[in-house]
Amino acid sequence: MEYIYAAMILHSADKDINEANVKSIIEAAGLDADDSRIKALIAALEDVDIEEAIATSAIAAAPA
Amino acid sequence: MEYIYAAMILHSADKDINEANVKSIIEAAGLDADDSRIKALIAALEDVDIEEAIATSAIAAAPA
Amino acid sequence: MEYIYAAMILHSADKDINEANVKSIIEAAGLDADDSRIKALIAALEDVDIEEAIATSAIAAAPA
Amino acid sequence: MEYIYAAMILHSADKDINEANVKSIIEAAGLDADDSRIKALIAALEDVDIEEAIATSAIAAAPA
Amino acid sequence: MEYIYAAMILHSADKDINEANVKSIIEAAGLDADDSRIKALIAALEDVDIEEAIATSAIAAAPA
Amino acid sequence: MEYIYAAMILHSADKDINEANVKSIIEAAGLDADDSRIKALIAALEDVDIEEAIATSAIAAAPA
Amino acid sequence: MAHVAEWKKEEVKTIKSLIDSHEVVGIVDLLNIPAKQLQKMRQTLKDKATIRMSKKNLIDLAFEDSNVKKENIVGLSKFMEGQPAMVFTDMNPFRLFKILEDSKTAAPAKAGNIATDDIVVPAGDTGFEPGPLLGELQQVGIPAKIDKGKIVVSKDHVVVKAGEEVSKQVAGMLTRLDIHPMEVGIDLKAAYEDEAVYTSDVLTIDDEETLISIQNAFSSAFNLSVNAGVPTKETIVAIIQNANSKSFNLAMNASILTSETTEPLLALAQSEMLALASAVSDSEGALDEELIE
Repeated sequence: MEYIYAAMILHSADKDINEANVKSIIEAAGLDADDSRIKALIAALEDVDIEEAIATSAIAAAPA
Repeated sequence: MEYIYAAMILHSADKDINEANVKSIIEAAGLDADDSRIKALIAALEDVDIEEAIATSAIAAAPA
Repeated sequence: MEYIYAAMILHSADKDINEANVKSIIEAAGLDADDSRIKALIAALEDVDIEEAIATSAIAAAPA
Repeated sequence: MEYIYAAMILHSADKDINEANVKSIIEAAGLDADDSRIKALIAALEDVDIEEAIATSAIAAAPA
Repeated sequence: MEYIYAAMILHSADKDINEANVKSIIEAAGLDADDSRIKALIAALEDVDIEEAIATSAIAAAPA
Repeated sequence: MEYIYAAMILHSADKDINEANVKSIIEAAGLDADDSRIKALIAALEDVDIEEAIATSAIAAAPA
Repeated sequence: MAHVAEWKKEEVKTIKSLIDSHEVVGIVDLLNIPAKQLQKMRQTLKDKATIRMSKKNLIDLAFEDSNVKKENIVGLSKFMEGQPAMVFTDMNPFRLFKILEDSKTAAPAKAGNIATDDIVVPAGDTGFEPGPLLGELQQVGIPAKIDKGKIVVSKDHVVVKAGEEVSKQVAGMLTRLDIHPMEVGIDLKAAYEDEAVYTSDVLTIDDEETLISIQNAFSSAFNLSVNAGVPTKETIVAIIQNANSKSFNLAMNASILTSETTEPLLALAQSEMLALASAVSDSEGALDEELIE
């Protein structure tokens, strides 16, 4: 989830979610940044309304 | 979510979920396939039993 | 479920859910496309608000 | 929430959640780190089991 | 049950649920139509909100 | 659901669920019968024991 | 400091060296702190913090001397009140505050105490036999009666509102009822670290809020991962399930027969039929015998 959290930091700080920014956060956390995962993250988020995606529950409601 | 649906088609067709197969489905849908997203998906699916994931899913729409 | 997944790919990619598109996805998955199933799929989806159908839980809770 | 997300990155990367680490993530995100907020976060997290907090959150973590 | 199903077909096709329509469905199914039963059903349905009645059906079909 | 209801009428009337029978019910309801949907219905039902499907899906009318 | 007594000089020097050798300096008020509790607190903080009482003017002198190296430490001065004392520690000041807060204990109310929260006498059995207590309770407005040979408070009653003073009569009553509404402990008024003075309102940490923040952070990230289709090891199963559920919903709601939906759709048809049948079951002749059973 590190990459997602990195995107969330940038989102909540109103910063651009781009490769360079995600990479520097990942590295600041002491991790080796995986460029292809970062690219995949950025690509996936491109067309997404992040605010909405965050607010929409991703879990199927279990039938009681 | 296109990439995951592509994987689901392959799974339900009993085909190998690999980069080439996912890519050709994505392209057949008229989309530009993003290699990094495909790689990330394949990597994530490696340790997952799709059949089991489906079986344990409470089938229901996500509550809004 | 392959045909449904194909429709889901097209829907999430914002592409037209028509026979040609579904067929090329099914074939890209290495399956023989069954024209009549595709036609049936398209016909069934014609009057359906897909976004709503996806979000509406199809299974009610079991009565206690 | 940036500070919490910074802590979550460190947690999910299995790194020590300390002032220096949180600070470098915050700064990597292009933000001015507020020392007092970081200190408050670290102090607050000392009594909280993040793993448990996640497990008891409405969204149960996917079974590993 | 055939009579009820006949009414449901008409309802879901947005057609008028009247004696003639129910009768022709019953006969199309190769059955002898019982006029008095049809009359009774039509009369009974007059006070029923079919949509609502159907919606109270609780299904707990576990998809295998 | 019209096609499925049609199949259920035939099933409960102990009639053969074939294309011709389904078609005449659909047309008796004043609808244009879509051959591909009928074919898909028949094909789908081929491998299914309707009696069992009904019985094993825990069905119950919701308590009023 | 020509006229200053030698012991005072020594004291200032000692304080200064304590300041210089610790990251964090806090100010507390020990007035009204029972000796026993102070003893306990010192025990709790052993190895982590040192509490040192002194005279306000000597502390001020030490602050002024230290201000060269620890800029802004004189800012602590205005928080000294009552019987001021210093706390020296290398702990994060928020942590220090929390430890002090968490070690506060309940104590009986005394006449003249100001209630920090509403003081409530809860409904229930007081354990007392009928006697003069009943009248005394009623006198201060507590709804009480005799029930099964005991004095019973019939419902929760606020005897002192937050911010109000506890009267002698009420204080005595609360003590007899074994209600200890006051919190006794050391208040950290302010703490200094690294040129900053933190006041108690800043230092307050809400555990519940921390927990909620973590959970929100996790849910938000989880939702984003699943809804945007960014697979991670924590979310891939949910992503599959989400895709499957949505597809299943579509097939069911559009009545599309597939390997997974044929049986549930048949069952649904039957279930709907039964539901509709039950809606018309009061009308004679509307149902066939099979359904009436």
